[in-house]
Amino acid sequence: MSAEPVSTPAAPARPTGRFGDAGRRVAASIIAVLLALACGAILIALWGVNPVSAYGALLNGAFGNLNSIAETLLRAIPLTCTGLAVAFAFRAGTFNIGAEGQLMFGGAAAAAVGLALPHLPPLLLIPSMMGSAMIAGALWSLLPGVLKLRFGANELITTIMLNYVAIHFISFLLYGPMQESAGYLAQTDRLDRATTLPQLIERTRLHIGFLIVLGVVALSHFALWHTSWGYKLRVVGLNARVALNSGMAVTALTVSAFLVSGALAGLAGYMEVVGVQRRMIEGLSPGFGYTGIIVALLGGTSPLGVLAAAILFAALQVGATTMETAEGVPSTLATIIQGLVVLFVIGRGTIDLALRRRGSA
Amino acid sequence: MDTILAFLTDPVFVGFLQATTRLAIPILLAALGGMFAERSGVLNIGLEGMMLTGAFVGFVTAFLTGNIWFGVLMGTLAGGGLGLMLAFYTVTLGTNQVVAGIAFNLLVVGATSFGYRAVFGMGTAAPRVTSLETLPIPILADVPVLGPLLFQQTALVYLALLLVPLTWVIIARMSAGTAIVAVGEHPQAAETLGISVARTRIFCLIGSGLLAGLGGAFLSLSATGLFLDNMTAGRGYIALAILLLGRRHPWGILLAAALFGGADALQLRGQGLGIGVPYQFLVMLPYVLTILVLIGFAGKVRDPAALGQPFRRAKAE
Amino acid sequence: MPTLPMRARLSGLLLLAATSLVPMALIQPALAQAPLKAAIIMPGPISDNDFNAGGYNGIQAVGRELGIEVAYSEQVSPADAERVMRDYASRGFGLIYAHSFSYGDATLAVAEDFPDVKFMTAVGQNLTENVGAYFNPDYQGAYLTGMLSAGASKSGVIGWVGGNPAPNMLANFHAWKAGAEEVNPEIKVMISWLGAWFDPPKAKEAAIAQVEQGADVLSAQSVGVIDAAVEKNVLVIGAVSDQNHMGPNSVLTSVLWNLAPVFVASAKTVVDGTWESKNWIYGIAEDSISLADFHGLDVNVRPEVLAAVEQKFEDIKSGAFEVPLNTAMVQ
Amino acid sequence: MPSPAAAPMPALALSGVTVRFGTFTANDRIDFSVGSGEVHALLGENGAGKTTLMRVVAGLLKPQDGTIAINGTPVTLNSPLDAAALGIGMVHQHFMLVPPLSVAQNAALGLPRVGRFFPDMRRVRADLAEISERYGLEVDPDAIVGDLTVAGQQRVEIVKALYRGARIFVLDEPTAVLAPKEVEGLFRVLRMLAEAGTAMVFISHKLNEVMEISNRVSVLRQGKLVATRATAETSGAELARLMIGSDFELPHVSDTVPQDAPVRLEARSLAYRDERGVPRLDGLDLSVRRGEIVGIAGVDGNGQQELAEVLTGLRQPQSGTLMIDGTDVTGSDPARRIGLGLAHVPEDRQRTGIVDLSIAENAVLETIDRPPASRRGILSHSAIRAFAETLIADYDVRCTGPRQPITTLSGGNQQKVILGRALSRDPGVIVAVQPTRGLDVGATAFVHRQLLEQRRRGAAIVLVSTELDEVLALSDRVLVIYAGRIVGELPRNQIALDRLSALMTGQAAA
Repeated sequence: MSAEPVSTPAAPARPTGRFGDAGRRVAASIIAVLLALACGAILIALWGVNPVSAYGALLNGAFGNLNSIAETLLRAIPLTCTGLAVAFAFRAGTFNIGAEGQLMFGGAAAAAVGLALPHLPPLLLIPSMMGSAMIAGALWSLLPGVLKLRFGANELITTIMLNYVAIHFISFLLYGPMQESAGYLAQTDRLDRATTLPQLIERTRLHIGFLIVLGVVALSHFALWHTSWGYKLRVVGLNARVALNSGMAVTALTVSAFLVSGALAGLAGYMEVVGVQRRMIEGLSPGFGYTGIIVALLGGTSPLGVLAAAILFAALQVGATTMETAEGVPSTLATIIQGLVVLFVIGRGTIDLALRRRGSA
Repeated sequence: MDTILAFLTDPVFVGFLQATTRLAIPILLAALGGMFAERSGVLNIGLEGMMLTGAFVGFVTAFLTGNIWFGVLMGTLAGGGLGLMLAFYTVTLGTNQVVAGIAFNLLVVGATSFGYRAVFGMGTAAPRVTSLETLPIPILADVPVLGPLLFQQTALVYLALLLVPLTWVIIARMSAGTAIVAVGEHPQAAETLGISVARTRIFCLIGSGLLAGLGGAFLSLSATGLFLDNMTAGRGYIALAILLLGRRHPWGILLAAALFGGADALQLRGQGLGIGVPYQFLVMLPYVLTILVLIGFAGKVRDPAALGQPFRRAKAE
Repeated sequence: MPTLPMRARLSGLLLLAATSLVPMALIQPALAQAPLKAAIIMPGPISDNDFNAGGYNGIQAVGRELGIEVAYSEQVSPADAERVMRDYASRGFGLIYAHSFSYGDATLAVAEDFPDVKFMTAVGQNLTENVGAYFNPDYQGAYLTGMLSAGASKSGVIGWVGGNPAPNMLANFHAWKAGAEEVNPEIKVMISWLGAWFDPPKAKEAAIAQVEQGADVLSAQSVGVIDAAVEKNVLVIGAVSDQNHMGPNSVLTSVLWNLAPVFVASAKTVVDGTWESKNWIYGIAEDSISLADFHGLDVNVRPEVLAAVEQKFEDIKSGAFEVPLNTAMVQ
Repeated sequence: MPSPAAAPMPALALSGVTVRFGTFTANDRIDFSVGSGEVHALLGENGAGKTTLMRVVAGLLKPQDGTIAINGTPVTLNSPLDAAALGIGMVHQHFMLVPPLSVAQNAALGLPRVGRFFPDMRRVRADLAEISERYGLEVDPDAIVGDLTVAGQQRVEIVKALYRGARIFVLDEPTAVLAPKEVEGLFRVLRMLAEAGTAMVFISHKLNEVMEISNRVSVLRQGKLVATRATAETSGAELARLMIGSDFELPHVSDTVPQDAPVRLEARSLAYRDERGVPRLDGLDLSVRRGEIVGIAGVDGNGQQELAEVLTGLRQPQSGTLMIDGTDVTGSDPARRIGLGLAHVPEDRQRTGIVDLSIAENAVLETIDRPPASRRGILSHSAIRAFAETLIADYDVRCTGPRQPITTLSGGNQQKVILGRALSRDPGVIVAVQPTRGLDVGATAFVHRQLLEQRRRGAAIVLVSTELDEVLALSDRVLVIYAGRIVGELPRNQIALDRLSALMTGQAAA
């Protein structure tokens, strides 16, 4: 009715705090996934493979047996962490596209501590590795935070640029001061058994890091919905002026969101280092930080939603490699399907639009 | 005087200048594209995907038809097509502009990789096309500094460089340009004056895609003669920073892109000299420099007032 | 998404010691004689005309010559390697080639859980009962092309461009440099890293920068360098396959990798039941590393250097000369 | 209602225009006309329906009933473009100008006749210069709009409308953004326009300006047109009475504030300049005792909003001191002031009062860090819900429950939540700004009762409002703010409307 733009305070996707929406959102997400799979089926058919058998392989690869389920959940660990990282930033009204770099710093810090203090009892060592990873990620995320608050530099741009700096700097560390004692590969020495996390399911790679992540999801859920900090964070993200008017320390809250976001990305780095690689390596992340953005959105920027979305994407990625090996369909199809899922989710408005058009015609 | 001239015409320095331009051009084109989108109020994170689309379609077309310029054309148009799709999301549906852009980028990474295998099969022989050749412009090419920068390049570089004044004319001198600025700054005002905000933004995003697509085609058809998965390697994201650095103005963008290209050309030459700095710090140079300049400029660059905000048309009820 | 596509080349280092320590594997005939299936996983795209293409050709040769089912997975990141190998192992593949040194840890972990599956890894730091290693020392070829490069260079400056300083890259560079210095002790050798495995436009620029700083012979260790050589009209050394078709007047020769002999030989032993865990080094002596045809470009090389290269080739083959292996970091 | 001196064929004529929002009637059968060369003022308090009527004329709102005629021809206005095409030029309070563009570019924006591709800017500039000169408008066609003063931008709006062929001007509170000197300049221009035969609707609630500039004046009250007068035949006093309503009565509040009641809020010499360096508060003094309501009366834009924001800590004054219950809070942030018992009922509900969450979550915005809403940082949802339920019951919020999103409530119910949130923590000092803006009669009365209840409880209340009847009904003392200064103080038993009007419009010294 008015000429005012439909404006939300900050750019991020408008997270709503209402449970009433949740049901509809879940339904919409499921429809989006089905539509994306349908598009994928067309591509598979064009490739000359029977989509049913291809998707059968995908499903089998993701959930077919205990090991594939374990693999899917293992892949969901870093995706959940980076998804949460982006979600917290979203909630506070900022963008964190820098999770990739924060993850690398987290991984490097965890490995450094693990290698420096190998004789610490595991009960001390594991938390200090995890802690240092989270602190390293948080510190790296503080940089764009400070640049934004102090200089007004757009965090969207600085986090992207800082990812490159991070990747090259870590490369320097891994070819330089942190390189394995053998001196060959861009990786640290292998971490001692004592530093790594015990297996969760025998004869699979799934480690108790998954339980930790479940705990982090629960904690995030609790923090966001059951603490005054989370409440204030949401208010700042929705309307910073109201927050200020209500006596909230907006700057401190924004900084805290950057820190938490970075710490969660750092945690993803820790999980990959101790749970998968058992050392810090150059190519630690195949884009977890970027996929985290999509995971956060698909999960409606709520921790439980992020967990669900992370498992979905993990299943797609894990299943796709099986689909490739078993049916010869390129695994990049999974990337296409992931992109399409998001486009169908945010394209929900198309249906409204079509109805509106029909209504006005 | 003679020594200065000798330096300015020294082959190494001349090569540095030429390389600066070559390295700057794809980013320049994408940033010019981003300028249209952002001036009209739409944040275009999809530049990366548009470039990759342009690189892929351009290469495939050139390879299949044997006509490189047809490839350039099709790559450009394909980028524009992606711009139209992004416009459907961000303008028509009013979705979050960053999220839509990132989703398209993801889709394009998968789609080009898949498409490449679909077109060329699962073989090891990477097909190539003969990339464009350098075409020095007589007389002008011999001018110190400017000659190597501007006049000892491929035809596509000349085209790209011509687009700078052209976009400037559009933005600063044409009715369309003022309309774009109006839409980005005060959409309600534009709408009351008879300018369609939606149509303007859609056209800007298409233009954005055309330019970024051309930038991508430059990578696969002028800078090299091949396509590899994800070969844009983040240049579309860098373009966003260059765009900001250039204050969303064609000449500013030209300077900012030259700065970035120059830093990159410099670090590649620094490596060859073996100056004893770990190479990673040299590789970082363009990014760090961009952040530093960005900080220096931050606060002085004002975003278009309506940037990032979807617009809903006011209608009499 | 700006991810760094991870490509790594194989390296077979610290192998001899490991090999001698490994006891003879117990060879037991497989129970149900299902036909062998072999798979390879690779870090980059098979269309790279380079390292990954080499692996792909190797596994295809296995399929062709032994008539068995083969499969491959490309662009497998280190985070995915273990899973993909587990996937193959659990689906009845009896022989798996892990074609990147970043897969070393993953291979060992999977091998532990699948004792009946044979693994061939590109990095042989640790061999176990069912993990062997293969290595094709392309640095042997690099030594020869280093000699050729120095012999062809008129400016006395030659340049080498690579992605990241991985050990096989360093081995290649040092051998190339040593070869060049054997011919011309005064030679100046430039080196540039891209900080990325795949960025052809940047690789081309790095090469152009070297040419403009005086280099007139290049070693192409990254996609895009040959394009620069063609454009700048200098000579260039190709890698993996005969890359002369990319620049008939520029690609002096290429260090050919042929992984087929080592892949076929190792697969054969698995079929026979005679496979043993060891390091399979197939270099010049085994015809796995060789130099491609000059396509007439040898006129650019001083004749005495050509003769020396030929002699050196024979010496390496016979074992009279051992190319020094050096993987020290260069700055 | 007789409409004297109306031209036989008015340039713009509305008859029977009715606009309803749900059950609320914003414009009730309005008849209104303006002739060529005439300035017809539309006077009324906020919420009287002036803006709604203006939006109808601008083509932004379609009336449910009634007709609009231009030069005698009935027209339908579907969009602002239709209105512009028919020669209606709007001068909005928030200018429809693009700051980074030049004056000429703004004027030519979207006009096909200046060139579809390359606008003939030389001609545009010449035309603008000619128009500027004709009306004495002092506009440089090459100036960048963003660099101009507010008054300069307003002149650009007028020149732009003229250039685009406007013959009927609708000026929405054009003086609200101007300094007194600038107002004179505007009036000179309006007179010139009138001489040239332009019809003008002048919307305002400033009596003196209306008296000075208009030929006729129509008064709106609660959506109805209550009177149209020839300006020469009326007086400020009559218009004020018409605006406020003849049924206006001073409420009978028997008790008075004891002279020895402690001062709870004290401001000394507050000075505040905005970003452009314009003084908005100019050495303002204010003190409020326990159990006292101090009303701040004044014409919009005389520093009320800045005063409220300085009191609540959203802005920091350049000089002056501020004490709450004897504690110096100068320079402290809103959180500290809230901790000391300050409550704020903000002016702009949508932008500064509520956030797109549930009613319950909005109810605890300011108390979230304290029990019972949270203990040691952990929220107690049951306590929050219980609190919200009490608030809903106590303040009669019409809703489905505490979980209902607040944005789905009516303005009145949103205001009740805000009020309940602020008052339920028994604040010592309350700053209420336009607390009943946009509310219906019932909700207004409710808000008033609540404020009086807080007064009885012992709170010190600053009531900032442009609604005179509200200020008069509730205040123990009325302070008149003009140009950022308190220019007069009237105890409740000495309030005379004429005197108040004179003070408010700067026509009388204290």
